[in-house]
Amino acid sequence: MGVLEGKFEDNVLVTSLDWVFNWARSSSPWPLSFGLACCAIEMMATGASRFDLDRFGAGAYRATPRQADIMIVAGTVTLKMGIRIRRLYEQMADPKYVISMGSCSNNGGPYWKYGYHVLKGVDEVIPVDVYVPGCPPRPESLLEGLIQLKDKIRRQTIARKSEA
Amino acid sequence: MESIRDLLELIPYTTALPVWVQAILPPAVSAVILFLFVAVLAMFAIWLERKVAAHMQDRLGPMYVGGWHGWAQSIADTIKLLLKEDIVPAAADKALFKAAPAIVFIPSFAAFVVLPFGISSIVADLNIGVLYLFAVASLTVVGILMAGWASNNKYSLFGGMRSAAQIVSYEIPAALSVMPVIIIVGSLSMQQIVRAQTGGIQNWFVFRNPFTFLAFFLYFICSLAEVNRTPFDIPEAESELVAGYHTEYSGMRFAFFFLAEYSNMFLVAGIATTLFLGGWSQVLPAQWVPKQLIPGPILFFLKALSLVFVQIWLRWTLPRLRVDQLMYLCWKVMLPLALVLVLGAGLLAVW
Amino acid sequence: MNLDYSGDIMTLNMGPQHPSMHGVLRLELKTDGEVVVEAIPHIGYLHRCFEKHAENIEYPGVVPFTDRMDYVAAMNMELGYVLAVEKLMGIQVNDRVRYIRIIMAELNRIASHLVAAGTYGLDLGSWTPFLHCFRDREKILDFFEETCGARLLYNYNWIGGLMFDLPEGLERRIIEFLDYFEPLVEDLNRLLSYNYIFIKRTASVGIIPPEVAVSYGITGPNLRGSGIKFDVRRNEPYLGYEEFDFEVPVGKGEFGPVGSCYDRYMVRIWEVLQSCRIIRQAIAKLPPGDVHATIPKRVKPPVGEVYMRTECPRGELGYYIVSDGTSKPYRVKVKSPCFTVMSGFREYSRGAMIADIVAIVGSVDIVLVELDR
Amino acid sequence: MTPREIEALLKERFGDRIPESRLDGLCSWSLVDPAAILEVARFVHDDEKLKMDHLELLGGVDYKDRIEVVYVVNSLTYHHRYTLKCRLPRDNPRIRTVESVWKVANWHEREAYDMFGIIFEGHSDLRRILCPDDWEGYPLRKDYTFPGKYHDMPV
Repeated sequence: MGVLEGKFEDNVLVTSLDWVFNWARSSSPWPLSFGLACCAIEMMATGASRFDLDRFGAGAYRATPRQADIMIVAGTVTLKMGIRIRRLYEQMADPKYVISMGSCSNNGGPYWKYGYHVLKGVDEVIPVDVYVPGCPPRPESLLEGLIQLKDKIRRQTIARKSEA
Repeated sequence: MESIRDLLELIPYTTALPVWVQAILPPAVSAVILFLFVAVLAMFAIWLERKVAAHMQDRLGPMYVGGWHGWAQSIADTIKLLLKEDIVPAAADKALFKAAPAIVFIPSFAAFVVLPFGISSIVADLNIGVLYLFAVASLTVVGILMAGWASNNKYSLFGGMRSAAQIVSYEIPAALSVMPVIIIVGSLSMQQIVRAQTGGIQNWFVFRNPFTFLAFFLYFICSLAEVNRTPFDIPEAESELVAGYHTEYSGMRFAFFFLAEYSNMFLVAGIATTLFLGGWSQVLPAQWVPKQLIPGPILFFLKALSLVFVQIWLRWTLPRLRVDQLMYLCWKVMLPLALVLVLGAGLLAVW
Repeated sequence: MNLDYSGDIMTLNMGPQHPSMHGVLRLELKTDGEVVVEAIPHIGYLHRCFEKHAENIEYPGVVPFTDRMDYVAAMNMELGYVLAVEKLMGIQVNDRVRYIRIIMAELNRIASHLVAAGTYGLDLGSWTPFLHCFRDREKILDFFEETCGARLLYNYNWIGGLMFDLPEGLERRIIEFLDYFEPLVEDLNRLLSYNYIFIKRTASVGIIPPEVAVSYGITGPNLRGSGIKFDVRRNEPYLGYEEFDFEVPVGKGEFGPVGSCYDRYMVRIWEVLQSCRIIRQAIAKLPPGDVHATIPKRVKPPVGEVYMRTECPRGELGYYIVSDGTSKPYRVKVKSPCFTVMSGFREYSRGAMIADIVAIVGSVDIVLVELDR
Repeated sequence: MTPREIEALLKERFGDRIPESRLDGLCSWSLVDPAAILEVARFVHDDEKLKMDHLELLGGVDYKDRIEVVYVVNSLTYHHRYTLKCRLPRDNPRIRTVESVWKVANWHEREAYDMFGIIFEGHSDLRRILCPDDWEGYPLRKDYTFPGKYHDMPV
């Protein structure tokens, strides 16, 4: 994880730091501009005028994985691409999150049965935080997925995990 | 800095401190103030850019973070970037890689020292202000080249090389386009240059004579190239070089590049304001409004920010040039034009 | 590669994750400084096995898969397949179905060209046209959504008919949209097409001479950009396109040699206006009828094979279907326009600069899924 | 030219190397002796009356007892279209490349090799194109069995 995680016991100071950190992280999730297939068009539409992902601070698409916070896996992951996606994920700096957008990246979608070259779910290669269903998901669904991710980030803490 | 020294004297017991502390305190305090000021300014510029861009594109831009029109968006971005993991690639040249963001940021920060925000609001009114400005500002390229080289990434390398070529080339017409002003004023001090333009809009150098009028536009275009803004943003051209020289940078180090880019934007706007738009001096002619109604610093900011707005406007409207076209523009169009302007202004001054 | 200066050649890998590779194209660039000596495309990062699926699914079930092949122009993709199966089965659809299909295909062509023009601006560093194009595209997607419930992948054309008839009053709203939209094309031209920098970046870059275009089997706007007037809608009409009055724009080489990136881009812009004309005529002539009248109970074509080609926004789309008399196709082979245009990339990108490579990839307007299928 | 005329022209020129033809409105085709494909391709491309300069489609079809290679060619000058077919044995399908006639054949043949394992003799760069280089088997053959794993990723 990031620079400060897991170094402190849980206390009042940590709680308020948590609040600031989580606020900052959830307020500016920069996505990696990385489209695979059909869902990428809907992802672009989500960033465009009518839906405007930037309202939530997530409009700064970064082209390089080093500077991105969330990876929106938008589309079918093939076996040839799966290796690359794993590498891209490893190149991202912590804390990093993954939104799996669309049926194909959730579980292979329509290509589940006869897709000899399709990875059946991106979670086979990288951990996924939020799954957005749909083929392709509507932009509203992606926005909802993003908000779910924000909620998830807000529940994080930098305190050391208790042993119990 | 004088005013800060006066202020510090008001605080009791400062005279009891050792002499070297007394000597170092005023510059240190001004440096801290300046740093905060530059950081806040850059963050504001980032927010402004996102909002202006969004409205040009029929969007709204950041709306929720912090409440009113997402005013806290840049703060959240900055905190988040500071908290991110700091990756130094295994194959990178570690020392250069770590030093590069600082070397990019420090010159843009140092250049603010001679920017006259108001009659007395200037950190140091050097008598070679303009020279200092150009000397310091051109140091940025060293940092960019270092970043490009040290990352051990081909895109970074391309970005660094492009940037070096571009900034070094555009320094020349930029410096030459300032010459007409200096010829007229006869001083390199920034405050002197502003004082020469007091007394209303008709005294601003941009409207003084045709040569300085053209020189303003020339300087503005060159300054766009120097701060790597569209249409000259080829060093970090997103669609070509991913992110150019800062492709491999994450977290805090990237934040420095980011802040440097936006503070540079304001810096060149400030220089253009000082040299051509009368700096802190008033807009309305002195024969109508004898006394300056709006405080100088506010006027300065308004003028500089309107230039920043133009930069943003251009960025979101224009496509970007290609490397060879950029060089063509510099060496075959801008440079001869700048030489003609210097010659013309010189002749005009002599005559 | 010339060994004399091979020491100066650097290999630069562009993609699969790269902002201007339109998905997951990978280009292996051999660069000498900024100049690209050779650009070798590598594809297959999005190979979703369409042809295998088509062999294992019944005829009507293949339609959604054709949608997903070219998701930017799904209406056109499914239209080609549906027409091929109808031709195999000998189904004659009524006029209303034909006209609605034309309206939908042309609306989809406009939407697709808007994406092409917008992302092309993006490739060249100009952001705002992209968002303006997407704004207008949303309005077209609204019509589709109203008609069949989906924004992007429709499954609207059924074998022998349509999923639904047009909703009440949609014709009027489409006309209203066209009245609003046609002047905006001029807006886009002022913002992007006639921008001096844009012309400089595209007008003498990525030239595909006509003979190269033909030899590489390039079709559609890319072929017409090279000055060859060939449009399936005009030269081998289907759906009764011969009843419509429209022009086939070709590249004129206004600012440089014919066949440049600029010509290909402008052909798309002009085609948008022609599509508007076709839609207006189709709506004016739209006859009443039942769109479900000719839908067969069971789709079981006779033994045989068929090749059907249609003009989809990216070029000529061909379906070669072999039927063995069962309810599943024996073989579906797709002639993908993007595949052929990329096969020649190595040739027409030689000697370009890195920035030009981006301009060329954008100008041929590829969709990677259709390329890989 | 109508398919009938094209067929007659081919028959006249190549005789028994065109063993079979079927002419219907859907997709008129002629079977070509695999050994003669390059010659036939060059003829239909160069002949003044045919000028089939556009290779529309090149693909394989697996008929369980044989593999067919299908060439759909059309002319941008005369706007006519015709289909050529070659029948190859299933265990070792080999045929001459037509890359020298239509350049686009390069990629089409790579795809046919990738999907069906058809070897195009004389091809300049016969590698897999869609599947990864280390892929096993030819996916579009009817007896293809799906691999279990690829690089630790389940299929």
